[in-house]
Amino acid sequence: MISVFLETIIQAIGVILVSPLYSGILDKWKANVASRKGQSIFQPYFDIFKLLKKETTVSSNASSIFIYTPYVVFSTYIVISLVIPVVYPEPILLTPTVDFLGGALLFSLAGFLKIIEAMESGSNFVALGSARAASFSFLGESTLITVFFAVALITGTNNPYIEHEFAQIPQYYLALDHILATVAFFMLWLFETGKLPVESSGLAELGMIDDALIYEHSGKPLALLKWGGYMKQYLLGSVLLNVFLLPWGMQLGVLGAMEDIGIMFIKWLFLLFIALVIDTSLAKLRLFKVQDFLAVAFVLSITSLLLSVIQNA
Amino acid sequence: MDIGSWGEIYMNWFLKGLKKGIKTEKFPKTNPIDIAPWSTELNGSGNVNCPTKAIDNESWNSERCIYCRRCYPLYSPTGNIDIFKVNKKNNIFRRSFYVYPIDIGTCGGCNLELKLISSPQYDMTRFGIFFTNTPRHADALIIMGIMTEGMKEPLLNAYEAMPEPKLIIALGVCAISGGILGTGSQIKPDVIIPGCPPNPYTILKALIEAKGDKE
Amino acid sequence: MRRLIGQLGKFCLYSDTYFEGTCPHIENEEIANSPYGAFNFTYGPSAGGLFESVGIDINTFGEYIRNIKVNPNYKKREIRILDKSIEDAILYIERINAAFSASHVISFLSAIDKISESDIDSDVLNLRILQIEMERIRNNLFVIERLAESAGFQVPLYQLQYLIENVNRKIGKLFGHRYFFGVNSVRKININDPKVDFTGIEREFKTIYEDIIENRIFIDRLQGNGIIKDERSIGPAARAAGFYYDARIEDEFLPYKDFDFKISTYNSADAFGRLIVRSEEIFESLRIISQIKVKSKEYKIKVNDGEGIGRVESPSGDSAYFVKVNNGKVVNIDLLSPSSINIELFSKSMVKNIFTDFPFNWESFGIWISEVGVRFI
Amino acid sequence: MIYFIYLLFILSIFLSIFEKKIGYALSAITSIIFVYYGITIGNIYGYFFIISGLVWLFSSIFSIFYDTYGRWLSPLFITSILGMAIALTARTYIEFLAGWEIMTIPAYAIIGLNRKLDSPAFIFMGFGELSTILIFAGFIYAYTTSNSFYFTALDTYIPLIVVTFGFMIKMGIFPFLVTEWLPIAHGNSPANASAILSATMTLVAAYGIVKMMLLSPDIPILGYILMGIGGFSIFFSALYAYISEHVKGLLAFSTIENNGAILSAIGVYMTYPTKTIAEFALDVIVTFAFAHSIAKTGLFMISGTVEGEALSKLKIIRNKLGEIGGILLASSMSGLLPNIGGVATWSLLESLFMEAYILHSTLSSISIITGSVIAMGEGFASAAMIKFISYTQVFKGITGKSAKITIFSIIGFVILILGSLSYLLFRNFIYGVPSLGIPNGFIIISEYSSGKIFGDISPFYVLILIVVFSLLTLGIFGKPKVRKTNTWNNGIKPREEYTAFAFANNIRLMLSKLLRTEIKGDSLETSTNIFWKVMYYIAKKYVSFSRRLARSYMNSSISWYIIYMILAFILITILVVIL
Repeated sequence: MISVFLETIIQAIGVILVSPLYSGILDKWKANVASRKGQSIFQPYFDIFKLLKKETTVSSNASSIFIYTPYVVFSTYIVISLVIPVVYPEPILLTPTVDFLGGALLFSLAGFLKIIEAMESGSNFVALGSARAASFSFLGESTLITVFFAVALITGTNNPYIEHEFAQIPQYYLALDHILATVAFFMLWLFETGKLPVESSGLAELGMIDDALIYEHSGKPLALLKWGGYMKQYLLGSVLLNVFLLPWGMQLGVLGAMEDIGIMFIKWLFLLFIALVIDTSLAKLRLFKVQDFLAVAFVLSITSLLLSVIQNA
Repeated sequence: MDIGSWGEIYMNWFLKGLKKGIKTEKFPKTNPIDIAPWSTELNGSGNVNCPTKAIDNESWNSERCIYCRRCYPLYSPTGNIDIFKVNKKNNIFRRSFYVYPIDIGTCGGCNLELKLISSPQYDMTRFGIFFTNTPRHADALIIMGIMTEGMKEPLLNAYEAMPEPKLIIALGVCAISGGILGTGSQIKPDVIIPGCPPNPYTILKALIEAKGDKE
Repeated sequence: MRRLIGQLGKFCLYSDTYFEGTCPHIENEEIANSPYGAFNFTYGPSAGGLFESVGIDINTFGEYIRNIKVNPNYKKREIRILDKSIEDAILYIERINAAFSASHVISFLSAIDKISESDIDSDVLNLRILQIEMERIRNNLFVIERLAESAGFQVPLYQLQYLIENVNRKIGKLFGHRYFFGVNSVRKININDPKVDFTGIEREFKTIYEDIIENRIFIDRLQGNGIIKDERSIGPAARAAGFYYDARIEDEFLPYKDFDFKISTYNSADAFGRLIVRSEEIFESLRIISQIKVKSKEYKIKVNDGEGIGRVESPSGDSAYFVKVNNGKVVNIDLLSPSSINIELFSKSMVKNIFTDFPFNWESFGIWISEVGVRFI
Repeated sequence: MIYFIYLLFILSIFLSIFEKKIGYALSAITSIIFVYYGITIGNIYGYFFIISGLVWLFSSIFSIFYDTYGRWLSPLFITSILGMAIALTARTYIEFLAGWEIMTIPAYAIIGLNRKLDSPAFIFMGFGELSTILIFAGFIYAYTTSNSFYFTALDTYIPLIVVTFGFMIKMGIFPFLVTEWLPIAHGNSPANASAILSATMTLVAAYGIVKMMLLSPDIPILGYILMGIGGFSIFFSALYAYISEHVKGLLAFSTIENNGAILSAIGVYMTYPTKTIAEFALDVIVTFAFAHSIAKTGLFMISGTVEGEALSKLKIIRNKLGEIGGILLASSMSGLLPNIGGVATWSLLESLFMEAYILHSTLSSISIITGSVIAMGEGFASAAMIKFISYTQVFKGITGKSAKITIFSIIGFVILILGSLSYLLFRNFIYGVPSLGIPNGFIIISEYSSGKIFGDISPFYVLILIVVFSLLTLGIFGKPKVRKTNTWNNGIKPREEYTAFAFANNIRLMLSKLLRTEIKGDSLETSTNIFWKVMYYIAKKYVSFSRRLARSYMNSSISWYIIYMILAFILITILVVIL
């Protein structure tokens, strides 16, 4: 019992503490490719640490919902971190709280809460960003749900841990439906974490989608929302790695859990390299073309579902 | 929408970026490589008829000088860029310093020079300095230009919207003393960066010192 | 072929003459009623995406821009220039707009030249051409950099910024000031260090330019965005619509005829066309600069009373000055700034596009608010 | 016991004629008794009683504060409730049909009296009556085969088909969505009437289908058709809900969306892949009915607290309690986890994809496509709810107190608690993994055959974990120092606000081919208006035809009328004899 408890702690703390690092590494690499020395890879930590010490200025239209919902969004991401194989390959304490589809619903819950509490600030820019985030959610959410089901239809269960084992068998890994699902999930990961070609964190307000949701925040709630964003990127990226892209090489046992953080780090460098190439080679898509981008991901995931059913019918 | 347009993720910009390599200079550890002389400290002697009275009883006051060269050759530029003054620091911004520029009446020169500190040569991000597009996320307000009637209300709203602790930085002679065109900014600055427009080296060094680095 | 340029004080200026009276106005058809759900979305004055403080009211019922009004008067400055000597006047004119300061001063000096006798020689005029062309290179690079920034196109954005800083340093080294402040005076041009060469810029910009117009997503953001084909347009906006308008071949004050260069035009009249025209102009300006030898010497000039109008091709179009001098003092002065015309062209071309097209169209006109929000007192 | 409840309802109708408040209070009490009655029944039908009882309870209490419409609203309101009670507890076809009519007529009367309606609206309600004709025909046929009026097991499935299509029209499923959407939106019926009209009337229709389904033999083809229609109608009604600009119209569309979900769950039962999946599908139907009806009542109450109908021009009163309640209701309607809406969506998608896995043939592509379309519909539903809640509670408005707000906040919390109690709805799918910290009885599992677990969820633990972790984060990071300033709007005072029309406009522009959006000089049209034009055109044709018919034959002579009745009677008997 003690070992399960320790593994849970390692996974939860691992997700919370390590996630900003990857965004820092990616920004550093992007700066280097853009012929700049670039900020330190621990910049996200410095930003969060400074924001925690700053005051919070709130618009007169907002109530305490605007101030305290970021705490709930942050804790939703912590709940998700217990449920999917992001560090430790075996189910840990409280994993059966929710299965893969439930995880997708929790991601949608976090997105829903983020939009609603941002709307309370009453600023037109936030409304502009929320309108776009809400309008794309129909394809974003549905692709997330269908991709999470893609592997379930092969393995016969919606439990991510069993899918993690199945993906390691080369015969399933190289099957066409698995590849289609991986591509669809990667495109979704680009959209959910605001990477190019879908969105970039420039200064122009009229192009904002996710940035608009944190536009009116400051101080502690802003720190938590940014941290939540880093955790979301880490959680989705780790599921992409462990269940779809690179499922091999995970260790077991309490010591194994420590090593897993290191192994995940190496896997993540691979994922960050692909994201780097895409981020530096592409410009931002026109707003309505983002919908075509997501539609392709959605169609890919549905074809992978159909293939997995018809292929070994 | 042909799927091909974003399908071919050819890597040529990625490769071009790597081929170009990192161009950031070692400043402030090394001396500035190339400065326009007429944006640095002046010194010399003799009285001259200075349109903004930057030179009276033979001492050069950087807060009023618009570098009109009327005092040349009695007074000439020395190339020294440390002409800024930092009256208030806060070292919680040492590693993460978000600045919000606000133009209350510039000719465009200060905006251009401030933008260039994010260029590869200077690269403000290596010191943890970033631009932001809302005062809510900002730690410092960089005021540029003379105080114009129309921008009084936005300036006060920006100041009020910023969470404490915050710094006020006056960039350029217009914001400090109004130069020859008008009066300086209503809000008293904590950091002043003279120049018309100030050199990116001066701006960068001033921001580094303002955010509490032991320079 | 005569073309209308714009309203210069109480005159209506044409390419070869000028009349008293007001020019026909570029009317922006007013969409009177506001349908259900439409509202005014205010963007600016102080915003991260806007380079200067300008108030923009967009009438929309969601993403679609129905009508747009640009209010440049938030940072309107009163310039106390009347009854000042010509030398002092130059100090003020330099600081109206830093990006086009050389074009403003030289257009002012060309107006002064109309009412004075001087033994100005071709070296000084060539130096003035050198200043204007260097300013054009820097400004066109800046416009392209802003377009790349709107598209979040990381690598070309910073390579262009690197190039802009190099051009600034070369100007600073050659003239002593990065924005030509204190360089021009009625009698002479101050040079800091004549030995500066511009060879590296062309090679560097060529590689960036060729690849930037290959990237399909970037082109897709520019094509069909802000189409304006209006014979009253000026500068790159006119040339992108195929009009062969350029003050460099119409005005006689600066000896552009001695240099071999061509006016680059395009036909799509949209933001992409303006990008192509500005990039080609950079190459042409570099060719002009390579044909100039930097030599400067003083010349005598006697300014007598009278009125004069000078016009020069600034990076965003024709920039003209009307000056009235009375015993050495500037009694009346008026400015026709290219941005005031470009703002009207922009407002007309922005309708029927969507919100995310705004930054690209706005930057492609190269509008500077500081030269529009100006009143001489 | 049930007649005692009818009596109480009839008593409250008379009482409400003299004194509204007492009438409503009495109907509230009888609804509680009805809920108790439902609990005693215990089988699947019992759940339906509990749901409708709760809805009547909440809407009656709400009406006490809300009803300022004059003497006629309360009696009609309670008669409609009586009709539903009769239909739900009917044992014979005739009793069911009687209850059905007592339910619909007063509801339409409320709408008619509330505001002078132009003629097509009434005619569309006439279309609604088409459902009664179909149900009537279905019952006649059932009677001929089982020759008893009682609901008994049937050996042919034809009555099921006819009755199902009849009930589908009443539920406003896709081709007939105007019959459902129109009376609420266009008639601008009072909020409490729209609540029962939308929440429980469609519930009775679903009850009808389930009742007939359990009695007749299973026919998988109808199941696949229903699944397809359900998925299709979820997508379109959720899309129209997102772009609709009418406060109550948006909710009416989202009712159709939920009915579509219930219909696809019924479809999963009818295809009967395995016994366990069919049982699971039954529980899904009940959970969805629970989630939808109660949350929809709460949302209609919100639409009752605001002044005005157009979302972009509402005057709203908002306070913190109202916002939290509103957010809970909206998150349940858009299928998000801790509350019951999330459990319902989870279970529906699980059942669909389990069926796809079990069939493992080309047939399973239907349930995959339906599942994916439902997922997309959920995306639109959450977008529609975000828009609804933002513009009625959150975005801008004067803060203030109002009793009406407290009621729907209570419903919001009820929804949250129901989410954690949803274990009761999945009685034989309960499980536990004590070794991983979740004791027995706290996990709902979906399995396609006994022992083969497909997925699991434990809503109570999700709620507890989110609450615990939120308090933990609050403890670690502490409360922020807050300073009030006005909203940052580029430095100037904010003037016009982002309207609701603009909020949904990028979908109108993006899906312009689907919605056939046209941007005219001064307006932007989408196809819901065009769909309305088509139905309006049919109505005009029908009206002119019936007027011509009336002038020539209905010359108000009694003899002619008798002839018509005889002819009609002969026709029906022939029909009965042939089939």
